[in-house]
Amino acid sequence: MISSALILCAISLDSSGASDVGLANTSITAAGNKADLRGKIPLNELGQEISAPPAAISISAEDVAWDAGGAIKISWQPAAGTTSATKWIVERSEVLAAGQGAGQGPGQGPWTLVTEVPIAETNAVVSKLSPDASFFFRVTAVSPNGSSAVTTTKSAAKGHWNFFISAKLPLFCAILLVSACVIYFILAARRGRPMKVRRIAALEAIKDAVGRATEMGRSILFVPGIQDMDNIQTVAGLTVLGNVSRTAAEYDAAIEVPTSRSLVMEAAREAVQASYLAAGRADAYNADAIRYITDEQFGFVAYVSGRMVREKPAACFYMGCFFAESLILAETGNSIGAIQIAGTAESSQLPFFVAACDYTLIGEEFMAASAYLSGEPDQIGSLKGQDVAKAIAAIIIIIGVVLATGAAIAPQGAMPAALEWLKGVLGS
Amino acid sequence: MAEGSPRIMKRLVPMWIAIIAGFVMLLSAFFPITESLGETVGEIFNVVAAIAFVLGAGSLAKVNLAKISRRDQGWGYAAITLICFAITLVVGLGKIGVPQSTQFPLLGWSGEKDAEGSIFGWIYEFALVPITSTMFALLAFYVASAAFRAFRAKNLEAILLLSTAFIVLLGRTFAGVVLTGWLPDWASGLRLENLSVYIMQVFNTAGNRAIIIGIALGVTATSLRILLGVDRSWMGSGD
Amino acid sequence: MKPSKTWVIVVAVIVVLVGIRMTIGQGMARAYVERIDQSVEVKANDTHGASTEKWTEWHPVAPKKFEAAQKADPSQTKFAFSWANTIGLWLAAFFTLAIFSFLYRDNPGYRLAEAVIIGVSAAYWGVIGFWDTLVPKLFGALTPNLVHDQVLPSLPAPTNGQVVAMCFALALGLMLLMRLAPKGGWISLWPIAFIIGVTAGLKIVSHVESDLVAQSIATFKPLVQPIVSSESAQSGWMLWPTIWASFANILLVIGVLCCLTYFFFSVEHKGVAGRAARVGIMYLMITFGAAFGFTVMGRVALLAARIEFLFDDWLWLIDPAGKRIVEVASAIGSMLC
Amino acid sequence: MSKFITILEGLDRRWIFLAMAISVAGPILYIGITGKTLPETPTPTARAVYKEIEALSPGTPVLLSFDFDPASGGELTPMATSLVHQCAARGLRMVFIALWPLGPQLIDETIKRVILADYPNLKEGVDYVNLGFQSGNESVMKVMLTDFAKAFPITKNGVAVGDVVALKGIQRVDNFPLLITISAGYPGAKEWIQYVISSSGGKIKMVTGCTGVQTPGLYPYYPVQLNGLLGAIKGAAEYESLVNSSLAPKDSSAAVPAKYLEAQRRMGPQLGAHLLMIALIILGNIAFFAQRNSKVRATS
Repeated sequence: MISSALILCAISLDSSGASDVGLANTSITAAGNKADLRGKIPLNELGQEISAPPAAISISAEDVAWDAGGAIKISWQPAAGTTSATKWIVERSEVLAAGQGAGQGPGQGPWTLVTEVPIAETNAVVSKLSPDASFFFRVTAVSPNGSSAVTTTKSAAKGHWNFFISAKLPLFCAILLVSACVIYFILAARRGRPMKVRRIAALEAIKDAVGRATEMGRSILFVPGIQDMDNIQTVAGLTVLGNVSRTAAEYDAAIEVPTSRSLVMEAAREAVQASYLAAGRADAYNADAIRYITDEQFGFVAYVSGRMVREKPAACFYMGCFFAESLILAETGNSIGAIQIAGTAESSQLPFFVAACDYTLIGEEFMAASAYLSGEPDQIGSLKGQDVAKAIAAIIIIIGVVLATGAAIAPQGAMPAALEWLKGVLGS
Repeated sequence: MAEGSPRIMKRLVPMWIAIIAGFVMLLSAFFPITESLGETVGEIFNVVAAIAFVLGAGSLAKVNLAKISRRDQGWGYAAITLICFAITLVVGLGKIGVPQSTQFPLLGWSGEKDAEGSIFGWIYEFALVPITSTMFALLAFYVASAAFRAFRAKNLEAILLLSTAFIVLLGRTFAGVVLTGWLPDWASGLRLENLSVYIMQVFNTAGNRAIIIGIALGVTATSLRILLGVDRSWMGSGD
Repeated sequence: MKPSKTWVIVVAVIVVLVGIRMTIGQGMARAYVERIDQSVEVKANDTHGASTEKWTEWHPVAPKKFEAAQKADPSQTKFAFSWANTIGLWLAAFFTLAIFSFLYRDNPGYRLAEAVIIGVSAAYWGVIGFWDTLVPKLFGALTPNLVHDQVLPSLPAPTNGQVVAMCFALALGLMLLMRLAPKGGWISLWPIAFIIGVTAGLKIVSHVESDLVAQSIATFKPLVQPIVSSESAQSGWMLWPTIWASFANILLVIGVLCCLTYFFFSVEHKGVAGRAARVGIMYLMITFGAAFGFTVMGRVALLAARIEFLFDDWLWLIDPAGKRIVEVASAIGSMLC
Repeated sequence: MSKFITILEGLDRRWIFLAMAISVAGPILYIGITGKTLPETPTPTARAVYKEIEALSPGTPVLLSFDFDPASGGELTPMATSLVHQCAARGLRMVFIALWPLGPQLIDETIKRVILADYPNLKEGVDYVNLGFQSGNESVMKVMLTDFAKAFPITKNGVAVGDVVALKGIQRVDNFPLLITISAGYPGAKEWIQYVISSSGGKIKMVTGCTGVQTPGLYPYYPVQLNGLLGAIKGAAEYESLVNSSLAPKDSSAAVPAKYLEAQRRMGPQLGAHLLMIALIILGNIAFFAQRNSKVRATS
């Protein structure tokens, strides 16, 4: 009962997998090629069940609730007793109008392979079915000796759309919680509640670095990372650029921004131009100082390091998403004696910035830099909100650790269940 | 600049575009009908980024042409850049020298742009690859000079930094096996190669995990500041 | 600026050494190609009849094959010396040395390589963007017949959703290009605002889901982790592994909490918080030290690859892949062994 | 001695560069000429990669994602070679994809180096297939979660994936029991874990070979979300020796082909460079302490 030549091929492909077990590695390992094995293994030499495996007793298909829509769960009941079958083949068919699909069951059209699952499983989820159409499903057990009779669903099933993806509810709540913390403190700051934040040396150094560049009559180099605008670090880097360029405009220092993406160049121009405007220095803005170099990572680095050696900027800022180029930039900057301030959330590059730069903003500090630099109360307030969210995360970790410890010491008690519950609530 | 409308068109409209687009994307993840919106927007982004290349190319040409016409110092190099740019663009877009594809030999444009025999492929193999990978290889030298300068036992933190690097360096080569391979089995945990694995699994995991959690919160807060219109420095700080 | 005397000497020494190498044994840095005759049967359809398309391609081949073929039949035409690839090889070697020379100091060779790579790579990525993104995605949706008939016959027909999305993308792109127009350049901030908003919205979900929640859950480690002997479950906890595993978990949990404390913005690093933050910094320093140590490995491998290129493909000194019949290296090798 | 210290303090970094060049070039020449390599003892993370692949029965589909470019080839090409070598020897159905634009070429090179050269009976489109590059980074991964054919509609050769035998039964990415990624940065192993492994609910296992820089960042995911990890050239060399020793015919003493020794060859320059780094750190500290002592003496 095999419906197409393609499935035949899949079965014979798999026969090698089964014979791998049955023949205890006598023939496959050296060959490593299934094509050679097709038809080569005399089935009777397996010394096992020669006939085809028994079919599934019953099969049902139902819509998966609260999913992304279009998914159907198919469950079946295997025949009792052991079997030499290795897997189930699941197929589907659209519901056809009467008269079509001759030779098949009523209204059932050509069968298409949906998936293959190991014999031990008794259900499969089929997703991304068109939610408007109904489908029949059938399963076949397959062993090296052949395949069983098919078992087909009695009625067609439909994967309905749902309004909300319930599996994502914990995630939704987590985002809501973090957002609530941040928003609460933004509003509190707006109402005039004083917000204190600790000092971050790297951020306090920014003003000094810009001032020094002005004194020395040299330029400032600002690299907003090498990724495009769809990376949040680039966006964070540009918010820092907005603040730094404002200071530069006030001090009348020249700022240079080489970018490795055209879009970033355009966005950086917008940010810098508006900052010069806000500082009342619209005339001093030079669009060509913010230029696209190349998308190629190391082409970009070749340019920037050559430029550094020739122009000798007094201050270098690296704020954004960096990869291997971090150390080339920072070491070149170090060799020309520039003040260097770096910020990135790319944890693999932090060691190099820490080793070669004067100041480094580590991960979350970089993300907070724009808020710090702006000095606006509501932005500072959002940092406080971030801290509260962090404290909640820490408390949840502590609770989880306590539960896990209890579960490890007393595996029979209530602790393991509590731990699983907590993980479930968090969406794991 | 025109008066009146600019403030709305230049500040308010972009701000609301960002706010609406952001919240739509945030919420779309939770509803089946909109779940795949992120993928579509990803494709849109790629196309916009590819179109934006026109702007980048324009900036590149403008800056280099200005250098040449002003006869700035090093204007010859600017000319080389422009010539290389033009040649690569022409042979790449024109698929010059690309043989027919074996799948669809009748279609003139179906060959791989960097197939064997194409000029674009030649440029890739003999200019792009050697220069970029050598640039990358410079890191081996910079790693050494950075280590010589920065890894000095100035304080406790620096001692931890340099001794960890030391253990990992030793543990990840044959030298580690030679130095501590004689340790008996019951003390095998102290062998350098094992020690470096423990450092990775315990300290490194802890440090990185905290950084990752912190960044996740930082990203959420940063994004929220943008989406609430609190942080507008991406379109210029100030009002 | 004239190149200094030192540079003249260095370059002269390299040229002399390379010249000597060229004259010893097989010489160096030549590239060969093999002729591949392609012949494809084209089936008939509405627009054209059945035909057999034939053309010739030249693919790079190891020098050994050329030499063997030449030895067997000096008039063979299957393998040939390739001027294009030989020049390319020398060019690649020059660029490699030029970039390395930057380590000494900035110089005309480096500036040349830099100028070339900026031009070449900017255009390279522009071309990639055109053929890999604009053609299949934008043109594939808006002018499907053109793309289908000329470039990608197997590209599936676009769905309505794709067409709408690409129209929107085109509109955003055109707004961006308004920057080049004499008037109305301010509208280019709109697509940028759209992209920034979208990025911010999408990243909240992905970071909270996979980083904040998943990493917090991963830290739910038991502070006492009993390791039961696998041989006999009766023997109870194995003492040393249990102590070690528990110790590792305790260190891990302390580390995560202390490092988190370091990142608090609204708490000064004083008192208990200060001490915890200091422990956190220690963990971070160990993290950074380990990352540094691991990176050295990768960087050295990259340098090794470049030096192998110079020694193997250019100077023909070593031959790890067995591409040639090498007599210089094997002679030295037998001496060393 | 004091003169030595003075030299150390004012050491021009170009001398360090020269020392590095010699300590890498020397071993390359020596190993290149003599052909001797250093022995390797595999660590658990490398053994785990080997075990995960070995645990699959022949014919099982595996997804191999080449997310790197030639710039990282020095570290990652040997991993690609050995991974494909083991998969081919095991008889797995290999589906190659790339999320980096330069990946497809590297896939072709690896196929040429391993499959075409040593497993000529494996058929393209049946036993392995190269689906080429798709732009979009993690959005491609997300598409794969729901519809694999939508993410990769055509093979690199332009054949619609519906017609590819090697892709039969592949509806979503979780139809692959094992995901093998070779990763040099973004997008790479971390994104695969974030977007695919964490959403697949444990259905897919993942092993990865990555650059040294990425290794520390991936350890937090091992062994729960990530089942095996090859870190840098050392990981590559360990895994390479594992694969070589398991695949070598027991009865013959034929030499392993040079292409399967690439990583182990690279361990020589690695050793030279590491020893130099260690010497530099020690020298740097000698200089530092000497300087501090003289300062202390001067002030007192």
